[in-house]
Amino acid sequence: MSDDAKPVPYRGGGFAPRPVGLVGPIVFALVLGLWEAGSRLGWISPIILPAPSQALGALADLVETGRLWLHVSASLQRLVQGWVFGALLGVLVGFAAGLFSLARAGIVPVVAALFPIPKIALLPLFIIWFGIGEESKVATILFGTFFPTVISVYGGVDNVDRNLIRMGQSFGLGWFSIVRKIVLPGAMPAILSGFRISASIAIILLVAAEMIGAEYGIGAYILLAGNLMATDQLVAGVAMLSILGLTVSWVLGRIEKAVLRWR
Amino acid sequence: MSDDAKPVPYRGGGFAPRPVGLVGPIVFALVLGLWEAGSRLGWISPIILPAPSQALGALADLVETGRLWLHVSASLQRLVQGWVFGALLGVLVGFAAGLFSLARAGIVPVVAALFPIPKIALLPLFIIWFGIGEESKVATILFGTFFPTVISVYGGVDNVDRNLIRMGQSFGLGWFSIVRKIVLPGAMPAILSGFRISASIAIILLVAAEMIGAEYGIGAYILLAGNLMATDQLVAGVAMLSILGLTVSWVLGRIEKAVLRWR
Amino acid sequence: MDLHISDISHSYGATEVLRGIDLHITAGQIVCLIGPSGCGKSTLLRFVGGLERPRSGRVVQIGEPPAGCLNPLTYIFQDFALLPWRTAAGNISLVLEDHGLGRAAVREIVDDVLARTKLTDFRDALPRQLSGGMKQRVAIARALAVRPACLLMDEPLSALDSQTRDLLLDDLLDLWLRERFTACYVTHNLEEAVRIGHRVVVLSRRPGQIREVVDLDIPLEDRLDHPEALETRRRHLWELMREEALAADKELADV
Amino acid sequence: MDLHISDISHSYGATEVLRGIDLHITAGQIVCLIGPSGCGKSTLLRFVGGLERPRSGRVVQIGEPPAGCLNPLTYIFQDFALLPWRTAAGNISLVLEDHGLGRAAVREIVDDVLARTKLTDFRDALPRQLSGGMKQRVAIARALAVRPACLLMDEPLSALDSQTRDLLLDDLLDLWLRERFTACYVTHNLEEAVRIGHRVVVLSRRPGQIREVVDLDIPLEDRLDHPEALETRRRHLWELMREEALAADKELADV
Amino acid sequence: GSALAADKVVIGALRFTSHAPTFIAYEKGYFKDEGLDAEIKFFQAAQPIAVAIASGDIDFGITALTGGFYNLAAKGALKVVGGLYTEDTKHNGMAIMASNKAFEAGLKTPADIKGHSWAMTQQGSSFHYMAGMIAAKYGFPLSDISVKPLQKVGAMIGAVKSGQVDAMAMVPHVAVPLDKAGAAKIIGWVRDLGDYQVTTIFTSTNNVQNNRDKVERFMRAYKRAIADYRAVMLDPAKDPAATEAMVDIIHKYVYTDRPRDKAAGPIKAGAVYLAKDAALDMADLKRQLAWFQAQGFAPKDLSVDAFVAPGFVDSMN
Ligand SMILES: Nc1ncnc2c1ncn2[C@@H]1O[C@H](COP(=O)(O)OP(=O)(O)OP(=O)(O)O)[C@@H](O)[C@H]1O
Ligand SMILES: Nc1ncnc2c1ncn2[C@@H]1O[C@H](COP(=O)(O)OP(=O)(O)OP(=O)(O)O)[C@@H](O)[C@H]1O
Ligand SMILES: [Mg+2]
Ligand SMILES: [Mg+2]
Repeated sequence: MSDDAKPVPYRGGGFAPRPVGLVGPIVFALVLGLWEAGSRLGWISPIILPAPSQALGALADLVETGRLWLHVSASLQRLVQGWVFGALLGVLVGFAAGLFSLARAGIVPVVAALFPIPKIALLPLFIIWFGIGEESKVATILFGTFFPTVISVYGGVDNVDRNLIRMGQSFGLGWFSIVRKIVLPGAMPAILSGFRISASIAIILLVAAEMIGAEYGIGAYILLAGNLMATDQLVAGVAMLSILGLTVSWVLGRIEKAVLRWR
Repeated sequence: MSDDAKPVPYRGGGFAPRPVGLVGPIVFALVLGLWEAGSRLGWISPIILPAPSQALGALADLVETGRLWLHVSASLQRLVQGWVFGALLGVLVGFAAGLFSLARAGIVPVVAALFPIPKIALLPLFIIWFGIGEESKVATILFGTFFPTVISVYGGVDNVDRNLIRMGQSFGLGWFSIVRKIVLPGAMPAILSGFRISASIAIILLVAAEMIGAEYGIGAYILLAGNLMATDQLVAGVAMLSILGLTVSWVLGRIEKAVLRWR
Repeated sequence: MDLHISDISHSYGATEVLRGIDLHITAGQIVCLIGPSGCGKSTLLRFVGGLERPRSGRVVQIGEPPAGCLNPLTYIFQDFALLPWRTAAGNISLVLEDHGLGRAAVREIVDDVLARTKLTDFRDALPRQLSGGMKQRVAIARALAVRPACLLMDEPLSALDSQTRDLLLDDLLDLWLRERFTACYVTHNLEEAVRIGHRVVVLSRRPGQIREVVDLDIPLEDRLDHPEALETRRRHLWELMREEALAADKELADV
Repeated sequence: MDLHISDISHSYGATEVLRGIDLHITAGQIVCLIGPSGCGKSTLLRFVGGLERPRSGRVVQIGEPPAGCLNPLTYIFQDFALLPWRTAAGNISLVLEDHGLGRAAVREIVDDVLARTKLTDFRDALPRQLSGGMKQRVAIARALAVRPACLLMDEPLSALDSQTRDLLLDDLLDLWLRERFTACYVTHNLEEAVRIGHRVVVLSRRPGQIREVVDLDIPLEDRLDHPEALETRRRHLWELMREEALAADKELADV
Repeated sequence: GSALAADKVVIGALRFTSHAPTFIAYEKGYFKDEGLDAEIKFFQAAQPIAVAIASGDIDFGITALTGGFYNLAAKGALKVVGGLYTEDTKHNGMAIMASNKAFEAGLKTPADIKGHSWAMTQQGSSFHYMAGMIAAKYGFPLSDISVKPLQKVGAMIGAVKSGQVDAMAMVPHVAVPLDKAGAAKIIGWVRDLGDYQVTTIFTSTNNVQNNRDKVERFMRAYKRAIADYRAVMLDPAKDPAATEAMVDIIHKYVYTDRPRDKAAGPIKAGAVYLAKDAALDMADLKRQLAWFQAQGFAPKDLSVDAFVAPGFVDSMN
């Protein structure tokens, strides 16, 4: 090789973040460690934030008194009911909006107008409409999950490859067959990612829902802690919600993997 | 033509909802009309829901006393500040997560853990951290808009066509040039649709934010109405939020049209 | 079953796409449609298949489709149009499920068409696991499963690389020799047209009008033995197309 | 400036993609790479352009690129890779902006390459307004703007319909006759290869190895006058490819 | 005004008639007279006022003694410096109400509340304490009342109006119109349950320790306003002109969304008894703390002395 030969300069790579194994857990550990240290050394006043160990203590208290399960099960029940019905209704209405011009023209503006209404603003009315039992709590979560589900479902239906639908029609498939076998699976990725959002919202709304005469529930626990300014319990409750959120997102991830194996 | 000739059967069409002009306004008018009629005829008890005309009356009172503008301007200010900073921070952090492996590994799990925390649960802590002035209200909205923005921005960065990035690299463009001229415009559609979501959330959080020592603001007005069980004012306030939401969505639609003209 | 297209014109909004198309597709023959990009070939095919309705003119079928025909007019699409969430076999059974044939009958048909397209080993593969050529063979198998009277093919090979394309064209020829199906075959590729077409219909650029109809009288099975004759026809078609393409490439395609 | 590829091997995870590739690209010559789908042609081209690094082996450039050359190794992509949010002129100026040439100089270069690719009238058109052929001409103009020492073309014409492809191939030939650029040209299309290549390198199916190197000694400008010679070469290449394609089409492509 | 820069004080307030002395002292310049540059910050709920004092955002607040208050006080952040709203046998105070449904079913007196549901804002709130007072007075365990935390007074009213909760306690200016309109029934008064000092005036520990003089000046001004209020509002019939003038002052802050003539009624009706000279009922404070501790809403080791700063006001007992 001649001596004015030089390798071609490398200029590719990058722009493709890859999973870096343990960084997530390390970040969490670091944050918690610093926080604990700060609390112990008095840099973080207990009024501002309790130490993680204190929050852990509050959690341990809950476990000991056996109330953890009471709170968690009450919340889970509301969450599951509200979310399932909200999501189901949302999927139905979203499909209607995705498939029929008239339904879309009616549904879309109504959803746009009602979505930004904060559920806590309506609590007094919810009490009158649905009472102070489980209904109003479930309804709060239901309303919160319904609207984003509608939006993501009709977006998903819109995004189904029209070529596949034309293919179905060209083979004389019935309308219902096309919806069931082509539109539904085609919209599934969008529906599932809509579920991710609505599940987060449902968890967020737990606190709002349990404002209404709830004795047990993570939200009620947090509210009580807030009222009593028991910041250790407050943080413990918030951590429970966080863990709940991570769990739900993990479960949905599994479901996604199973249902969308074909991708 | 022979007489056993028959036209080819038509089996296409459908599955393409088209805008049906006036249905939206008609639906709104219908719902409001039925509601008003129901209230007047006594089918809907005023305890359950005030008539739209009553809510309109409450709104008219606001206009008359000149307090409408006070409330709206106070809320708008918080909304704009909280949303702008939240979105800005979210875009920055989202870009970091979209571009750097390490940043992503640290940011994504933290966002996943903190996103489902309801802002109202943290209000007592927010007061201690940010005081009772505008800071805590702005912070509430900021936190609410930050997380969804991060998620949609890094999703958008992920979705930028890698071929375009490789093209930029193959022409020896600098890293910063690629980010500015290829990644940013490429992620713009996702960023803008993230803004749509975060703007809705910001409006929803207005009520939570104005729980903290707010004198004026649509949220404060709603809260006061809720405290006094003044349902007419409650509905009037909620309607204001609705209109605000529609307005914001319309403005974002315009911006989208302008910025994404190239699509 | 013959197809007769009479005086079809169409426009989308302000763009006139087709103007006064008259065409007869005789049973057992393959009619190739060629023409520059955007001249309305796909649109015309959609009219023939009943997927869309023209502004004016009509498409009629003359005579009954043969017995046992489940879907007289059957498409094969350029992008294969396979459901990504169904296996090869599932994609084929999809078009049979609505006919109430019973499980065993469906399975039998699926196995038969998979065998005829040499896909038996891939019956449970998902589309993403298949190469382009195999995907299009699944699409062809699916079309054969409904025993069509007429195949409507919209650039069925143009998404494939040239070697695979050649192989698949041979397969299609074999198939025609055995089954003598009727077909309307849209293509950009003049070689394909002169190899598989009994007639080649040349459309002008948009608005598409019939510019010339070229009959190729050499039987399909003998075509490869007459390379010069085919080359002459190809040259002729190429000359027709070249001016159109040159002109079309100079226009802003604002869609 | 010559390019020398020595003993390149590569695998992605468990799939071996390339094995022991040695190749020399002489300045002023067009080397065509052909091979079945998935054999690693694009991968090899990425190595040559420095966009990726092979597991083993290396690519060196011998001699300095000519003066005024802004980007010695310049790609032309199959999918054009135009920024949809920039006009034709904007897409070209994109690759000049980082070199600190000054506004006037950039504008001059942009105007010049637009004129050379007959796109002057479309300088302010957005990609979505352009036909496929025009888009690829913008991509070519962009590549010319940086005065490359060697053009790396990855199936530059395969996204176009055959008429447009032919027109653009003529344009490329004209360009070469005027500018005598060096090029590495990946294609599936044997006709393209025999029309534009000084050498044709045939790769085997995955893992890609060099199966044969065919030198075409007829000068590019005279190629059209020797149709039979070209056809013989094409036939020869076709035979080489056919077996590979046949074998490749029988494998599950699980990606 | 004085040439010297006045001391700044920030007062947290709710838009309730029971906060009237704050508005009176501000409007009549009593704070200025003491060399205080006062600023009023409004809140939507009482709880954040206590939090805001703990965080140093405001200097003085007035709220009921709730679980949240005790927990903040236990962290040493707050000090009670005076008493305010007190239930008095001869004056207007909180009413105990039954829903129409429950009333018809036999809930006619507070003693009947045993076995019924009770609406309140939050656990550990003053409404919760009132349920405790009822249970104590009529000798049944608190667990015999099923308490419903509904977060907001509006929600409580809605729940009782619609018959979903049987009983609640309510401020007089809301209770009386509800009773008159037939939406619910007044079945008794909190004042009949025993002594109860509902709200206290409090400030930050820092102020008590380092700005004692400021607190003293504030309390002087506040006592003047209380005296003005007691002179007029506790007996509106005595001097109608003075009453109307005071209503004008209060209307600047309370019921601002309603015209003056519509607001005057509720303002007058909402005039509860305020302790003379902001005197503290130490015996009751001890009683209250004991109850909250028994319920687990206040730290066990907290004593009244730890959060009451003596010396600013007299004790009633
Ligand atoms: N649904 C539609 N709405 C509006 N315009 C359309 C529609 N479908 C097709 N067109 C336009 O009609 C013209 C003809 O389209 P068509 O797809 O039939 O062309 P083609 O001959 O098949 O082109 P190609 O060779 O590129 O496939 C094009 O200009 C296209 O943009
Ligand atoms: N980044 C990557 N990661 C993993 N596998 C890859 C990657 N890029 C390419 N491959 C695989 O490497 C093999 C060669 O790919 P390459 O794109 O180089 O083939 P090719 O010859 O260009 O094919 P084609 O003719 O279809 O363009 C293929 O099997 C492909 O799936
Ligand atoms: Mg077409
Ligand atoms: Mg390739």
